[in-house]
Amino acid sequence: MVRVEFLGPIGKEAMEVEAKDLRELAQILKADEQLRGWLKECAVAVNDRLVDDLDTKLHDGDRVVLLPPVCGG
Amino acid sequence: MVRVEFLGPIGKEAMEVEAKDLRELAQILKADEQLRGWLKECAVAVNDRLVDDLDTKLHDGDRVVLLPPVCGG
Amino acid sequence: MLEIYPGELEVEAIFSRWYAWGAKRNFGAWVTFVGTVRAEGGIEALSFDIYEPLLRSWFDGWQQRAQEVGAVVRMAHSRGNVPVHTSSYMAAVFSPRRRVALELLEAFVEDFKANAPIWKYDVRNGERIYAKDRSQPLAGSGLLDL
Amino acid sequence: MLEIYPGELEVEAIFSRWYAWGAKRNFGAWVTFVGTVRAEGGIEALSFDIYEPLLRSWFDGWQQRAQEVGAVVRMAHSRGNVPVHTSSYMAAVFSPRRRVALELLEAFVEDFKANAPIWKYDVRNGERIYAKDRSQPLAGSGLLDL
Repeated sequence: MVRVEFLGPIGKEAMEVEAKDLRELAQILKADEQLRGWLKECAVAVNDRLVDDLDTKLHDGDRVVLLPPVCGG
Repeated sequence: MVRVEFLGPIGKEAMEVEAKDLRELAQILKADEQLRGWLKECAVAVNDRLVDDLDTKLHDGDRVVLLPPVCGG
Repeated sequence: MLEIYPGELEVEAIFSRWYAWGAKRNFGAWVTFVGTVRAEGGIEALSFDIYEPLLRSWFDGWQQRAQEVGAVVRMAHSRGNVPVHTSSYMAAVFSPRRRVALELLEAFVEDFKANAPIWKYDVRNGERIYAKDRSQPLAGSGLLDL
Repeated sequence: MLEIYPGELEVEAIFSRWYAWGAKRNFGAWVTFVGTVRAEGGIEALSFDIYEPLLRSWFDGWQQRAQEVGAVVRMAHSRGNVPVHTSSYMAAVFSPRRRVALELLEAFVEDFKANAPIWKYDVRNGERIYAKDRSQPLAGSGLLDL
């Protein structure tokens, strides 16, 4: 199982899913009405490292976070 | 009479001289052993404005200051 | 070197601590940036969420970059609500040399705006409204948008 | 907006006053530079002479330039002796916008170094030695060298 967290304004509870890579995870998240609008705007971190490859493998216990547009300061 | 002041490290008392312009003043100051080394390094202000023209006229009561190289901060 | 506080920053206390820290260590130049919540658009406060693990690794990268030029960066940021006319963000660079300090602070603050995982909300009538129009997508955004 | 003090600056007190001043006036961005006397070359202090009339007119020129972009500059400088690990110079820019503040502070501090009519001395064994090697001639220097 992989834990997925939704940061900042997304306002959705974390979920546990089965997915072998980010591509598979994307398919799962796409099915969620509430998330669809956010996917195109979010960056993704796996175990607290930003990633840019859909083929990134996921392993049991991995933590994926979705990061919407930021504005600090 | 024109008052001439020597700022910062020059360490010379102010003096009163008769000079109709900066060129004439330069001739007078050149004669002073203690000043000769400073003249090539000093900027000049007349009545608290920096000047860059030797033909700048001087009038009774004017105040000329010699400013050696600076280092604030 | 990275401090996160609930609510507005106690700017003077933080400044005093940083000053004492830097003076003792023989840094000749110290620059600080302080961001204060402006009264505009009828807001009563700004509010912030922070994702701390990523903020810390982003900050550590900058600390390394600073170290290479003999400098140190420090930063403080608020979490939660920060009323107008109080401050949410402080950044500082300590350096033996002034030019390094000024240039590094400028680069740090710019990069902070683009890459720090922090989310901002306007607070109006007690309600938090995501400041979407002022927010920037992080590098790599849209990866999961098949 | 230009403050001159005998001896070292009371950095924290000045900072607090400036902060209170700026926060009330709805400036969103505030940057400060603090210059501290480093222990080096065996000095016990630095010492400064200031020619105030020219410093004020130089500073007023900068205030005008700041005003054109909605900003305000402030500065404090010591006169006389300033012991190592204490501060002789503070400069600040208040602005509605961060980029203006950072760029203006950088330009201000550089120009200060080149053009402020201030003379620096090392103090060793109570003796004041002109820091000639670190000093820069003002524009137009050498005019009287016929």
